[in-house]
This record gives sequence, structure tokens and C-alpha cells, in this order.
Amino acid sequence: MSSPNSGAVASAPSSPPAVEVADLHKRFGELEVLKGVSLSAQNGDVVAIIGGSGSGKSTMLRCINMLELPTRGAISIQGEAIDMKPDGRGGLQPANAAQLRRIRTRLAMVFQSFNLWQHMTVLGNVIEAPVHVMGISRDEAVARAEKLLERVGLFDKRDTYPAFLSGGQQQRAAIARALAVEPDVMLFDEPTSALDPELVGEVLAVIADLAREGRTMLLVTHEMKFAREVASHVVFLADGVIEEEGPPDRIYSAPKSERLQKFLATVQ
Amino acid sequence: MFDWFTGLAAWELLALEPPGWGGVLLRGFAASIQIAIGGYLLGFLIGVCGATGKLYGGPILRDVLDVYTTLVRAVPELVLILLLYYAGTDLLNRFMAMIGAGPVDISGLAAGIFVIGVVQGAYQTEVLRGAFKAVPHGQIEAARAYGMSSFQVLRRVTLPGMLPHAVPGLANLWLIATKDTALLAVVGFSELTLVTRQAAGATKSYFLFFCAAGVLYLLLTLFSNVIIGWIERYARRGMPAVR
Amino acid sequence: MKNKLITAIAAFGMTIAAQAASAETVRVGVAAEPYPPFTEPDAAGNWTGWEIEFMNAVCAEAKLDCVVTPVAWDGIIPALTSNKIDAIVGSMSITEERMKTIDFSDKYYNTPSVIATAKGSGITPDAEGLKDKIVGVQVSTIHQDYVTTHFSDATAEIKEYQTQDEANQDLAAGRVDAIMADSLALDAFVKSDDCCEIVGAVKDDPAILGAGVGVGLRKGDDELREKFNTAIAAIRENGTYAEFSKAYFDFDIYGN
Amino acid sequence: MGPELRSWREPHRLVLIGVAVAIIAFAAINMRWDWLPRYSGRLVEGVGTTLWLLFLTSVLGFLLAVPLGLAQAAGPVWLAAPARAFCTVIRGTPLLLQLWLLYYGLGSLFAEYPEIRDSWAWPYLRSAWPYGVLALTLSFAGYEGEVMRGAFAGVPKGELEAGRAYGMSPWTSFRRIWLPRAIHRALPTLAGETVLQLKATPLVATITVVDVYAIISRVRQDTYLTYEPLLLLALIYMILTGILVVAFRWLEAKVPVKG
Repeated sequence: MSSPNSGAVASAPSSPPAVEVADLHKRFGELEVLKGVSLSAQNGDVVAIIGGSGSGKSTMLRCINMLELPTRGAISIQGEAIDMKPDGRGGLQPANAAQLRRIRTRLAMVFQSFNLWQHMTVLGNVIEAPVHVMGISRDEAVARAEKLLERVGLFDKRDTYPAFLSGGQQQRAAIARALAVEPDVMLFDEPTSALDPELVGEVLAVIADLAREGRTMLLVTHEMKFAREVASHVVFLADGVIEEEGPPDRIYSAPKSERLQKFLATVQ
Repeated sequence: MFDWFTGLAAWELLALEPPGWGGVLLRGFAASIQIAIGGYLLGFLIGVCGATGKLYGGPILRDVLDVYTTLVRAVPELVLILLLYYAGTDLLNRFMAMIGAGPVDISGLAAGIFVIGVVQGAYQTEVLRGAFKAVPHGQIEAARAYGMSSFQVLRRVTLPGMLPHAVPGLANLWLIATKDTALLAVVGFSELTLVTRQAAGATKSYFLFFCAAGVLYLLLTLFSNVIIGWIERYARRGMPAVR
Repeated sequence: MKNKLITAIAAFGMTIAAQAASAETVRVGVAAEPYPPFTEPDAAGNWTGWEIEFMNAVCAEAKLDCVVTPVAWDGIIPALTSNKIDAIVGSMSITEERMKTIDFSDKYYNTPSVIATAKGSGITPDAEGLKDKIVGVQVSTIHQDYVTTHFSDATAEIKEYQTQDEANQDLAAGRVDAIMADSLALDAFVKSDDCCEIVGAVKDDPAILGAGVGVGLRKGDDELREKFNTAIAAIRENGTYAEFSKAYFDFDIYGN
Repeated sequence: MGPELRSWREPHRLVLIGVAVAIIAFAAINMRWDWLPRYSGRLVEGVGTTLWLLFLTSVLGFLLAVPLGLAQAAGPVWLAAPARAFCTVIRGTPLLLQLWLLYYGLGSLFAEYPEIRDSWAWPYLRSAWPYGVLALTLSFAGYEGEVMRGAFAGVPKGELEAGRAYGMSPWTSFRRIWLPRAIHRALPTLAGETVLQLKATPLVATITVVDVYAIISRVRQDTYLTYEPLLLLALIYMILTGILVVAFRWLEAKVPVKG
């Protein structure tokens, strides 16, 4: 189903896409949330996924690193397909736990509600996966983590526990945690939705900074203005299918589908 | 007229060497602490298994565990202690006879630990299950998203995340365990409360000995509270103060 | 999970099994509550008293390795039947009712049951004298049975105590008007506390008061019973009984 | 109601119920229950005593817990410190020991004073139940006092300020806002505390109060049965606990309780 023109600007046609999703279905009991979504992102792409609530955009993102198990479809990261097998109840389940863990370290996720580990300091959160999953030495992980914390402006908070930070600080710490695994792709699941309005800016600034650096990102967001600025490609999801996609300027200035027009009218 | 006062002031009765009863009291105290620790640990083991069973077990296991925790929490400890004290050893002996082994002599200590452990186990099951459920799901999800195996998630995130929720309940249960040992006096186990009664009866200094035992229990509680305070501060390090 | 549980149970079982009794040992249950002058703990935590000396003499005679095991008095028969102990040496009177559940050795002492009251109370040891009085007895004793059978209509209340010592204490404190117990136990009490006096023996009722005190044994444990009977007869015969009794009593408590 | 009803019909539950019925039938047939009719009257009386003790000591204990909690939460040091010490001592020592200290320790002292022995109070002081009631009341007050301390301290300051802003006197504000809100906050713990109190009542049997536990002890001594009376006793307490839990649920449904 992945048509050649569904990807964004093809930066290096010879290398496999960073993320490729083919015919993804997801069903929760009676409710079919995703009805066949296909999407691919090349290295360096920033794909913004927009849509109304219940359109399935978060579910799609969570299926990519298998936090939700798809009912049907295929996912590959840098050309490597995630092994899946039938779970016997009409859905799929991971077939190779070790492979999934390896792939997950290359897909760093930033959550809507931060999900920082509350019993670890900010520094502890950032070095956790490098040390305990990837097996990097502690000293090296700390050195790297301190650089990352400096970059997101939290160096002086490194020994603080998450609960003592503001939402914006927590989300910046979560981004540092994501960067620490040196991911191929970063997945942002509505990273600013849980924040007070005055704290949104500081987080978006960090994400924009990463986009400029050429990071591959999939970004589910409600921030239309921001998506238009940073995205290289915009996907509009409605009712479990991709209703329309394209470069941000065209999507925002000349939406074709009626639903997208309506959606943009309500959010802008 | 002031017999009771002089009785209270008959400190030499508390001397550690006979004819003072202090040594007997302290040995009883040691027995109480031994049972409390043993029973608490056995209860913790049961609690871990019970909570795991309630969270992950099949429907039958879950229902059976529900019956266990409900029954134990609905019946007075005193009654449970009597039942378990007689039934527990009796059933064990019948079981031993069934598999052809001779009867075993269950020491009072083992029986006491067993009884306190079974009672503690029911409460600890609930505390641990509650603490497990109190860990925000997002924390576990984040751990999985960063590639941790199930065991790593448990060890690095779930267990430490449970700690602040489990510590107050577990601490409270420890204090209950220390005081529940006194109920073993009713089945004639020589712990602090029973030896106190024996000493009081033999010397007629009821007031003195009951007060002395009260002080020992209180010291144990206060000492425990200090340790619990340390543990709680460590467990809650990531959480803002409640008030 | 299940495996873990089984391992844990097995481990617990092992610790118990490690303490399994050797075949020669006889666990002799005594009431955990002091019952002077027969059984009481001393300040060093050792059990002393006439019955402890009796037990030692009998066990030495029968070449048994006896271990004193304190058990709550009101649970001492269940402890015997559920195999926690092998014999009861606890001033337990041989009665018909108890014989339904356990066996007894031959009697090893027999003394009358008496009533004690505060000094000068004027109470007599019969239903008339106890009219509208509060009477205290120890639970699970022949005295409790006797008081319930003969005096319950007359008395205001019958209070039941876990230990004889507590009943004595409440008589001294005036919370009961009279107590009924074994004459020797009360003799020791009124000698130690000048509050009270023995006002006399109650009228005999052999069906309740029984035929003296014997060693309580599990039903069917005939071998052990034979050993005890032979040993009791032997120490009566060879003077050991009289020897250790001297320190406690100035008369022969074996009765007739 | 629907899902609950259905859940009982799940196959594994039917099996479990079958097992339970089999165990009960086994117990009914193979164990000795012939003593039951002889003691039924006394058992009912014993349950009555237990419930009466529970009710009286819970109510008195709660009334005592309110000042204890208030003193700790807002009182001056000379009130807060003793209140705190009281709660610590009560919670730090076994109830059985407290009971024996009061009855055998304190109670026997009264007898030494002829003035007391001759006074009107002696008939009460010489019986056992006042000591049982006192010990259980103090125990309930000690535990619930701690709860009330938290409840008083947890009432949002803003609500009290609002009261002051509307011109309430400190007493009115206490009576109309602080106390009711604190009790409201403490209510959810009350069910649990009351069940704990029920489970503490059998201890009074050790000081000659004749509650249901004492009756069962009597049965055990008369019949030399080990299990049957204790199993019945466990069943009785389970039923009483069940009734308490249902009653409190009903009460809580009537009084909406919010944080």
C-alpha cells in the first residue's frame, strides 16, 4: 500500500526508510481504531501527525514501538521488520523479545504525561536505559547525560527528583532521556498536551532545535502553528485512516479534503 | 495502705539475676521479637506470592486468595491463633502420617511464627497488591518503550516505584506483628506478656510487671519507628512532602 | 509462582521437621499459668514445684526423657489429643467426663476441695452460705463443675478465671466473695496473703470431684500409661515420693 | 448487579462454590455439633454482649478521639504533647497487656482503700466489664485520635478563612465548618477501625467478661472439642464483620463522603 509518493522528500533513496508502517490495523474489542494506515519516513524527516481526538493518531504512534500490539500490518525500522506472530485471538504479538528490545532502544518515545521514573533523579532517569539496557559504562553515560541536560537547560537540576520539577522541566528531562539512547527515530506523543500554556514554549523550543539538527521524528501534536514550522511532512488522520497528507505549506494553506478543512477551521 | 506503691517501687524484682525477674522478662521479650520477625518475614513471603497471584493468577487462584484474605481479615486474631495453633499442627501431623512419616514436634516458636505469618500474609498481600497498582502505568510503559525486559522493568521500575506506597502499610503491619505476639500468651507460649503474667502472679507485683512489659513494648515500637522513619525517607525521596 | 510457593512451604516444613522429636522424649505438658505449690516458674524461668519433682522422680524411675512443655491450661487437653504433648502433669483430677476424651494413669495425689473467703466473712462452704455471693473458680477444673452443679442456683454470679492465681488475686481484691479450689493450692495462698482464710471443705461428690489426680495420657497410649503406673507405684514403695514431698507438705498428700 | 450475578455463574466459581459446600457438608456430618442446642441461648447472649461492648466503646472512643485529634492538630504544646504521648503509648503496647494492667494491676488497688470499698462505686469497680469498656475505649480513642489529627490538619485552610470572612466567631467556625469537615474526612476510616474494634473485643474474655468468645471457651472446656466451637466462633465473627461492612457501606451511601 505504500505508494512511492507517500513518503516525504526522499533524502537518500538508496537507504531504507527510517520508519515504514504498512496497512496497520488496530482493534480494541468492538472498536476499530486504525483501519489500514501506511506511512513511511526517511532519515531526517519530521513527520507531524494531526487529527481530532479519537482519530487514532496516538494509537498509531504507540503501535510503532509495540506499546500497543497491532491487529494486522507490518512495521519496519531502518529496513528491519519487527517479527510478529499471531496471538491466537485474531491479533499479533511480538515473536522475538530480544529483537523488540533492541529495536525499542532505537525508537525513543516522549510521552504526553512525561512518565519519568519518580524514584530516580533526573540524571538517574537519563542514564537508566544507556546503563541498564544498552550496557554502556556508567561514567560514560553520566558524561553524555550531563551534556544532554545542559542542552535542554536542566544541568543544575540533575540531582533533583522529577516530582519537584515543573511540567515543562519534566518534559525537557524526558527529552534528554530520549536523546540519551541515541535513537534513530524519536516518537513524540502529544508532548505538550499535559503542560500549562506558559510552559509549552520551552518544550517546543527544544523540539524545534532537534528538528533543525536533522533528527528523524514522528510527532503527534495539537500545536498547528508549531507543526507547520518544524514538520517536513504532515499527515492528517481521521477515523482510523489517513485522510490527507503532504508538505505542511500545502496542507495548511490548501487543504483538499472537506474534513481537513473543517478540522483546521476548528483548531485555528 | 501504700502497698501498691511500694510494690511498684520494688525495683529489685526487676533485677536481671534471680531472685529478680528481669532476666526472664528479657528472655520473653527476645522470644516476642523472634516471633515477630519470623512471622513478619513469613507473612512477607506469603504477601509477595499472594499479591503476585492476585495480579497475575488465573481466576481460580485469584478467588481462592480473595477467600483467604477476606477470612483472615474478618476473624479476630485471637480466634485465628487458637485455630491455627491447634489445627495447623494437627493437620501437619495427619499429613505426615498420610505420607508415612512419623509425627513431628512443632516447637512453640515454629507454631507461633506460622500463626503470625499466616495472619500477616493476608494483610501484606493486600498492601503489596495496592502498592503495585499504585505505580503509574506510564512508568512501566516508559520502561518498556526504552527496551527493558520484563524482569528489568520489575527490578528497576516497578519494585522501587512500589516502595513508597508499600512502606507505610508494611511498617504498620510490623508494629501490629510485634503486638500480636502478645496474643500467643493465650495459648501458653512463653513470650513477654505470658512471662510477665507469671512474674506478676508469683510476686504479686502486678502493677510493676505490667508497666515494665509495657515499657519494653513501647521501646520496641519507638525504636521501630526510628528505623521506619529512615526507610520511609529513603522510599519517599522522589515524592514531595504530603503536607 | 506456584513453584515458589511450594519451595517456601517445603522450606518451612524442613525447619519444623528439623525439630522433630526423638522417639524417647516424652513431652510433659504443665499449665503455663503458675499453680503453686505444684507448678510455678521461678525467677530464673525454670519450672519448679511439687509436681515437677514428682515428674522428675517418675521419669527417672521409668527411664523416660521428660521435657517440661508449658501449655495454656484451657487448651491442655486439645494439646494432648493433637499431639503437641504426650502427657499432662497438671493436678488434673481423674473424672468420668475427662475419661471420655483422654486416659489417666493411677492417681498420684488426692486432696479435698475447699472454699476460701475473706477473713471473717462468715461464709460457710455450702449453698446456704454462698447465697447471693460471687464465687470465683478456675476454668476447666472439677471445682468449676462442682460450683456450677451445686451452687449456681444460690450464687449471684460464678466468675471463671484462666488461672487459679487470678482467682486468688480477685478474692484478695474483694472482687469475688469466695473461691473454691484444691485445699493445697488454697493453703499456700492463704499462708502467703493474710487477707483470706479457708472456711472448710465442700460436701464430696465423687462423680464430679473424681478419684484423685492422675497423669493425663492420650487414649490408647497404653505403653506409656503402664510405664507411669509402674513408676508411680515404685516411688511410693521406695520412699522417693515421701522424700521430695517433705519439703512441701507436712502430711501425705497421696490420700487414701 | 448484572455483572455480579453473572460472575457467580462463571464455571470456575461454580466449582469453588461446590468445593465450599462439600467442605461445609463434611464439617456438618463428620464433626460433633450435638452441643449446639444446649448453648444456643448463651451464645445469643454472648453475641449481644460483644455487640454492646463494640457499640459502647466505639462511640465513647470516638468522642474521646475528637479532642485528642484536635489537641494534636491545633492545640498548644501543653495539650498537644500529652495527647500525642497518650496515642503513642496506646498504639505502642498490646491491648491485652493494657487490659491486664487495668484489671489486675489498677483494679486490685481499689480494694486496698476501705473508702472505695464502702462507696457506691464499689459494685462497679469490683466487676470486670468497666475495665473492659475502659480499655477498649482508650484503645479506640488512641487509634482514631491519630486519624482525627490528620483529619483536622487536612481541612483546607481556605474553608476556614471563608468562614472567618463571613464573620464567624472561632467557636462557630469550629462547630459549623472545621469539626464537620474533619469528621467527614475521617468517616471512610471508621468502618475499618470499627471492624478492628470488633476483633479486639474477645480479649475481654481474659478478664472474666462473658462475651461470645467466653461462651465458646466454655463450650471447649465442657466438651473437649478443639475445632468445632472455634470454627463456629470464626463463622460468628465473619457474619458480624460482614454485617458491619454492609452497614457502613449503607451509611456511606447516605452520607456522601468526599476527600
